[in-house]
Amino acid sequence: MTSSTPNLATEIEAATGVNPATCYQCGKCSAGCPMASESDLRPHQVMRRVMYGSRERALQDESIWLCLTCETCSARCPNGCDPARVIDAVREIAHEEGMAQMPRNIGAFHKAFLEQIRTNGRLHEMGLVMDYKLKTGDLMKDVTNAPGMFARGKLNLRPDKIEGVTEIKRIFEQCGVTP
Amino acid sequence: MSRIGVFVCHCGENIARTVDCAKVAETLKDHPGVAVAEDYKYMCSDPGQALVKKAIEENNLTGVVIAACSPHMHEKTFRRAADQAGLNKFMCEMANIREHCSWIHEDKDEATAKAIDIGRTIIEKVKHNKPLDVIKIPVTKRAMVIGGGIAGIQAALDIADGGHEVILVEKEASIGGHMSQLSETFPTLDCSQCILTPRMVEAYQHPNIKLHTWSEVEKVDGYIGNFEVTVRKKARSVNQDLCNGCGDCFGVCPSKKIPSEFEAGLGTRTAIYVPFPQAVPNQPVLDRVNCTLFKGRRKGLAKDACGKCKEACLKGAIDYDTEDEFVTEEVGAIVIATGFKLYDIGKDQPEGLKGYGEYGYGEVPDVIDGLQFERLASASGPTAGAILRPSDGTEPKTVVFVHCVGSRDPEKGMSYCSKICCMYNAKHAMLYKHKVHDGRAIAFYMDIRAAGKGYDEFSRRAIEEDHAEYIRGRVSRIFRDGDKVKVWGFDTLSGEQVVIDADMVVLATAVRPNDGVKELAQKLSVSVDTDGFINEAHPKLRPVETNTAGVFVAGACQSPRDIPDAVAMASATSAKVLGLFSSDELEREPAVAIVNEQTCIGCMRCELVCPYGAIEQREVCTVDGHVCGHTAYVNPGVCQGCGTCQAVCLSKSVELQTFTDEQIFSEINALCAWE
Amino acid sequence: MTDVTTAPAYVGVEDLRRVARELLEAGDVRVVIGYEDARRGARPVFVSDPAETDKLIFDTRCVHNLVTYLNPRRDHVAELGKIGLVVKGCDVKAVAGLLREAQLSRDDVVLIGVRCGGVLEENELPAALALTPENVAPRCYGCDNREPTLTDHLVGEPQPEPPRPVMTIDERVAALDDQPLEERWAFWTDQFSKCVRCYACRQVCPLCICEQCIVEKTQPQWIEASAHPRGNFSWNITRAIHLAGRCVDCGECERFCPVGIPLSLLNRKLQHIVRDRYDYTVSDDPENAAPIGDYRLDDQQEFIK
Amino acid sequence: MTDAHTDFEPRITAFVCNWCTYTGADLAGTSRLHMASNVRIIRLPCTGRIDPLFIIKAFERGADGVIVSGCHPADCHYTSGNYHARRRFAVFHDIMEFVGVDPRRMTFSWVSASEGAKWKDVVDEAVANVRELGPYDAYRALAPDAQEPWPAATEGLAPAGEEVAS
Amino acid sequence: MRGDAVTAVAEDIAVPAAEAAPPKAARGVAYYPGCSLHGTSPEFDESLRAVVEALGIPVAEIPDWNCCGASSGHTTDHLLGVALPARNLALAEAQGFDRVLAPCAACYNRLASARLAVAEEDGLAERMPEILGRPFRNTVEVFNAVQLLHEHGPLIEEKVAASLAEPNPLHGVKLAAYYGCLLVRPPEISGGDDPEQPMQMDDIINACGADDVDWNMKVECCGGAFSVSRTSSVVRLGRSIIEDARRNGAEAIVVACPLCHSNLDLRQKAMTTRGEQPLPILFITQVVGLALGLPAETLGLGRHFVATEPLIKDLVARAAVRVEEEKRLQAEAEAKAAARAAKRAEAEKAKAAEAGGAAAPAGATRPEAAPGAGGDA
Repeated sequence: MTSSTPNLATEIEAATGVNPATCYQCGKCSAGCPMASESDLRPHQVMRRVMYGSRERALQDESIWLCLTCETCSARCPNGCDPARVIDAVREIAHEEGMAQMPRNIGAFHKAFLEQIRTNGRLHEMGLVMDYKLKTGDLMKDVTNAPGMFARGKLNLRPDKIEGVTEIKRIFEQCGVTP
Repeated sequence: MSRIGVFVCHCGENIARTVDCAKVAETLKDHPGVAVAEDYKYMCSDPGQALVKKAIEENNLTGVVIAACSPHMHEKTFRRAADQAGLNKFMCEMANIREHCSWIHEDKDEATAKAIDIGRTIIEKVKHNKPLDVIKIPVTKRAMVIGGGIAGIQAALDIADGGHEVILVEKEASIGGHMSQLSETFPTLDCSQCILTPRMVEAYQHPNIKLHTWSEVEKVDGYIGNFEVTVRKKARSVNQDLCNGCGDCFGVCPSKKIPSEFEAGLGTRTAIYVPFPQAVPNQPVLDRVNCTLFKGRRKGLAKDACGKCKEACLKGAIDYDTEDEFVTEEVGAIVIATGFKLYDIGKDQPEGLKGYGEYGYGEVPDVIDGLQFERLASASGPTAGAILRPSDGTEPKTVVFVHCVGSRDPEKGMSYCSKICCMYNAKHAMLYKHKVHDGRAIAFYMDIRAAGKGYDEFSRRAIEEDHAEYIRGRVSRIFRDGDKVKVWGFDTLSGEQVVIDADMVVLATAVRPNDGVKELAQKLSVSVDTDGFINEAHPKLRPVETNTAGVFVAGACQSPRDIPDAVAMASATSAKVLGLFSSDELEREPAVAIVNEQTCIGCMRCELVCPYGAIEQREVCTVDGHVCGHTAYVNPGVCQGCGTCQAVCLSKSVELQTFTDEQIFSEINALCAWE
Repeated sequence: MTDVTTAPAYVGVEDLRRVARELLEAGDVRVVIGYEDARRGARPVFVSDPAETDKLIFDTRCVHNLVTYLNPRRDHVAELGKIGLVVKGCDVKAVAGLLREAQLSRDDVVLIGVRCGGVLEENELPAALALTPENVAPRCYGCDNREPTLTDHLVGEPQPEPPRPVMTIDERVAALDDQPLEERWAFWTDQFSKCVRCYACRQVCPLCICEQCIVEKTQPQWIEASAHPRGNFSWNITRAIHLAGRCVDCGECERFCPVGIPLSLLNRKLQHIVRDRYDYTVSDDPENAAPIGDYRLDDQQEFIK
Repeated sequence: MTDAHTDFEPRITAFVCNWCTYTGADLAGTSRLHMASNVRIIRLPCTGRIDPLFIIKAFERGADGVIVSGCHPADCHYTSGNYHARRRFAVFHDIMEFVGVDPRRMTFSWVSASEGAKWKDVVDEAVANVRELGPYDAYRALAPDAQEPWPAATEGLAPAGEEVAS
Repeated sequence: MRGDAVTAVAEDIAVPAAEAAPPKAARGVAYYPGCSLHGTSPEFDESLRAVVEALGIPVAEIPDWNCCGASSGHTTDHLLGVALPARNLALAEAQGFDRVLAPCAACYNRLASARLAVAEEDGLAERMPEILGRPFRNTVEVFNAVQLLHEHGPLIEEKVAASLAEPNPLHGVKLAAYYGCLLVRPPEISGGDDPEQPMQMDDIINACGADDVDWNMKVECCGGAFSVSRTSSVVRLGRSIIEDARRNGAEAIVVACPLCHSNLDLRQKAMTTRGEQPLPILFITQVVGLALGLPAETLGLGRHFVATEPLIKDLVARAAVRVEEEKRLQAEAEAKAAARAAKRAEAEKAKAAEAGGAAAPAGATRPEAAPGAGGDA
């Protein structure tokens, strides 16, 4: 067990208004978490790490990137600690401090996704999927679906770019986000 | 002109070290109205007190000022001395020149000057003290106990054994409360009814106990020693003088499918019924809501739709036309013992609470609560003690027990621990395992709270000997899955998700105050906490008193309690009551407010601010007796002497004895003698 | 003030007279207290003879708060028998106050409400003037009760909002608030030093209800009775505090003050205090309990250590 | 400014409730916490008993400052006296400030029976504040004559004395 | 009826109020389709537009709307997660709308959450205009397709009842309403519906004449966010949903979220074991469309991976059978009635035949008793 560093908790509280100390580790969040079986840090364990665990181990854990943001944890938390919001914040800090250990695919997806928005203002699935495949390198994945989707008019070839793209770029800068 | 004696105490060196006591005495001697002023080493010692008494007698003093320690220290001592010397004890006051002077200052001149000021101030006050008599209130030596559960029964028995009459009021048809529903009791697993029933009978037969079952408190007037309580005896439709409890009536009653409250809905009863075989009194009541005859009458049928019970009753005890009656009881003390009810996870909730949608809002069959399990396990229960699940009557092979359902769940509106669940869950797990040897008992808990004699050993036994599986973690979801009940949990200790296909789930739902407690509290002008439990007067030092003098509290209506706690509290209240009854009159300091009816205009602002409801409006009549107005009246029995009424009175028409305006005014005046 | 025009006749005065007459004829009331036109201006009048109800008027000169006649201190008025009273929206609040403090029972009085669009500062004028920022009674500005509630009869046409006075009371209070402490002290002690202790302010106040006023209490004598600055200070502050959360802002105290102490500023300040601290405004609702005598667990206490 | 009145010893009257602050002051004594000697305590059952007139009267009689102290909210021995007092004090505090009385001459505080140390701080701080403000000449200037009010007091008190005798 | 009231103003909406501050109130609702409805789920867009038109609810698409960022936006940066949706709210605001319709559950969730965040987190309200580079007062309410249709439940019922031209194909079909996460969580945005046991979609389904299914997975997550990046999880979660729906007798699952839809529809093959009848995944708008008798192609029912034709064909067939059955029953009833009439006539004759016309009361009553007996037959 590494020396506990409470300042992560205070950081989180400042960022989210959620006091991690209100988590009494009942585990109800993890009991309902759809990804609990796939991740090694479950919501209540993230809360625990945030409170007492080593900062690194909290920020560098892959699990926080396996969160579906389905908010089941927060909705059912008996003590109102909003784990979902805390996990969001942990991800953010991890990202800023370059500690993010997100699974390649997921990272790539988010990156591609945000790039799409930044350049077009809207999402262009075709572009997204292409970009994503280039980033992940697994070009064959889902190709089986592409024709089907195309046939069903679910894939546009051309992105529809909005007029306000400059505004969108501004927003990204203002928020200090560069995909 | 008043003749005041001033007595300055050195308190050994405690005062004399920093205050020149002789100088203080000397200076104060010259103060207008002072007859004698002396200083002495230990004023509180016998010779010291003798000195004071002597001075009083020799100079026939009209008032005494003891310049010494805090009144909280020795006021009583010196007032007694004054009294013995024939001076009304309320003409004696303390000037605190120790705690408020010698102990907190170093410079002798400063301290001495201040001591003199303090002396002056009190002298000026004493000049306006009035000889007062302690207030004597007659005490009616009868008690009322509200609630006939184990706490109420215990309190009633103790008071009755103490030789005083007790009126025991129970809103159900029988006394016994929740304890009569329990199968076995922790931590000894002895049969609940076996230990309770004798007590019920004892209470019933006790010459000093008068029982009002099927009754509720309607109205409360008066104050400590002199309460007047109106009790509503709900129409029973059965003449208790004639009924011999033979039971012929419910034998013939056609409506047999009414869910039984006593069986927690797992069994049925008839419309005319006794809640359970050992009921006390063993006399039925007619439930008019479900009775065919009364349904008919409500529909306005010309002819009565039924009447079987009346025909069946050979004693002619049944009378369909009885109505609620009201009896007024005069009592000197009241014990509240209204007990608890279990939180219900359903969708409809009272203000401030939420239900458990994630647990199916109580609509999933085979998800029951603790009391229902008690009935399943009870030999006298609907299944004669066999653990059979409600939906299909089969024996559940996997039973999940969930702790803290509602308790410690601020999001649902209850942040407190219900205290008894850890123990009765352990008990349930054991009882189940004793009856179903090949079954699995799985308990989801947050913490095991087993503080109490033999408690932790008991809960360990459930795990170690009866092999109940204890999993630390709250449950996220409970839902019906075919003929199973799915339970999604998490074992926070092994760090694994746990999904269980249970046959039955038992929820340890939170302990809530009983219905109607808020209203009752208002009638008694006692307060309730945010969760609706009765507030005690002091959380540590006055745990069974309330903020209304003469009203006491016992059992689970004050906070979740197990049987031993409830019984202990009950006996504590009876000790309080017997103490109160030990003298014919109550003596109270005369520090009460008195209204000047000459100047009071009856705006009743004082009534608004009085914390004790001691103030009421009184009509003023002319000589020929017709009402010509109204003024406020302070009930000296209820007034506690805070003086808030006086501060809000615009015309200064109410005066608090021992802290009158004149006293305070002259204290303030005296303070401008500063040099 | 030359360009000031006389106000158009009050539409509804006929109804007013009719109502009064009917009440008297039917014997529902023994006397109607309203306003009449005297040579020097409008003044209160007691009418007990149905034939004389034509005396009754209502116009911008009817500044008096007649509710003061219901004050228990004037029980000789009550002795006349059941009263019919002409009330403006502001006056009604005083009625509510008396009801609230159990000084009046609603059936002791029949209220004849007059729709009011504001009144003049000055009642002693030969004719009713149209309201202008110069002559309007400042308290009328922002009136929230131009349609008197709580009444048994309501007469007159709906009235327009009164004009904004040259300087509103709030503005004057704010101006004082902006001054440094010492200047406020200088201002008020100077004002209070003028007080001659005639107690007119108290006598006309519909809500100074005490039979024995604190200032007349001699044992102890909290407030020095003789007219010198120290006693005056304590008297004026006490009078104001006693009306905290009760004052209906009818302005009679100031209007009657022979030495012109701006009492309405004190009263208004207190209204602000209870409004800002306890979100309370004196209303025409007798049920609406006063802020002093009530409390909330989370009342502000920033001034307490 | 601060040392402007070092030579001057403020006169401060304290109105305290019997159950919390008076007992807290006792505790300060038993703990031998040394504090300024400028404060004179008047004991009352409850802050609920305290009428603004007390404070005015104290100023009239030459106090340079006052302290009003009682039980913390929810601790009131009489359950709600201090809540009612809190409202009266708030109104009084604001209106006095409005007519130009320096609020630093009026210290309001909650001091519980266990807060001897807090009582010392309240006292010392109040004394420091008032010392800084200087003697309350502005208020004394309101007096009908410059003479020391003490004789006035006695003569005011004499008849009362009779009454007790009778 | 509120629906009609809104139709009346339908034309005002044609010219959206010019962007100006302060904007003058526009009537009807602003429409925020979101990327999915333009991309992977055009059928949701199509069916929605068709239905609102049929119901006479005026909607106007927000010009130049941008992606709300779901879900990468807020998973990466809280502020960005608020700012992107906020721009759209600002646009609608400028148009003078006070409500925005966001059918896509993900978009709805983002827009609503953004609105909440700006309202509650201190400082955000002040910063937003700066970040967006346009005025923003956070005055616009957000609601989704379910809430919209639920509001018009009575109207739907009415119209369904009215369109008796051809029988309602949905009558009696068992549909499982699947809400997923985004419609009900966080509870603050669940629009008054119960976050654990929501019923609004179920109500709509019943209003359409179909039967809602009482099942367990209504609000469990389908893995939406990972539909591309972590299909394994999606398949695991989706399977439990499909299985539970099937176990509880659902003939199709109804959704209001394009993510849920593409997961359960596109990936269903991977979720179901061979030989199992696949469960069609319908958008709630398509269900309402069918009930209103709108043609399948207008509702984009051809665009699904799990073919909807078989179900629809089956439903139509069942409807036809039902109609036949009803016809037959009616015919029978008439026949019986006729028979009875005849009998009575005979009886009359008999009576007439009997000399001494004193009719035996018993005789008179007997024929009366007959219909009862006939009824039981």
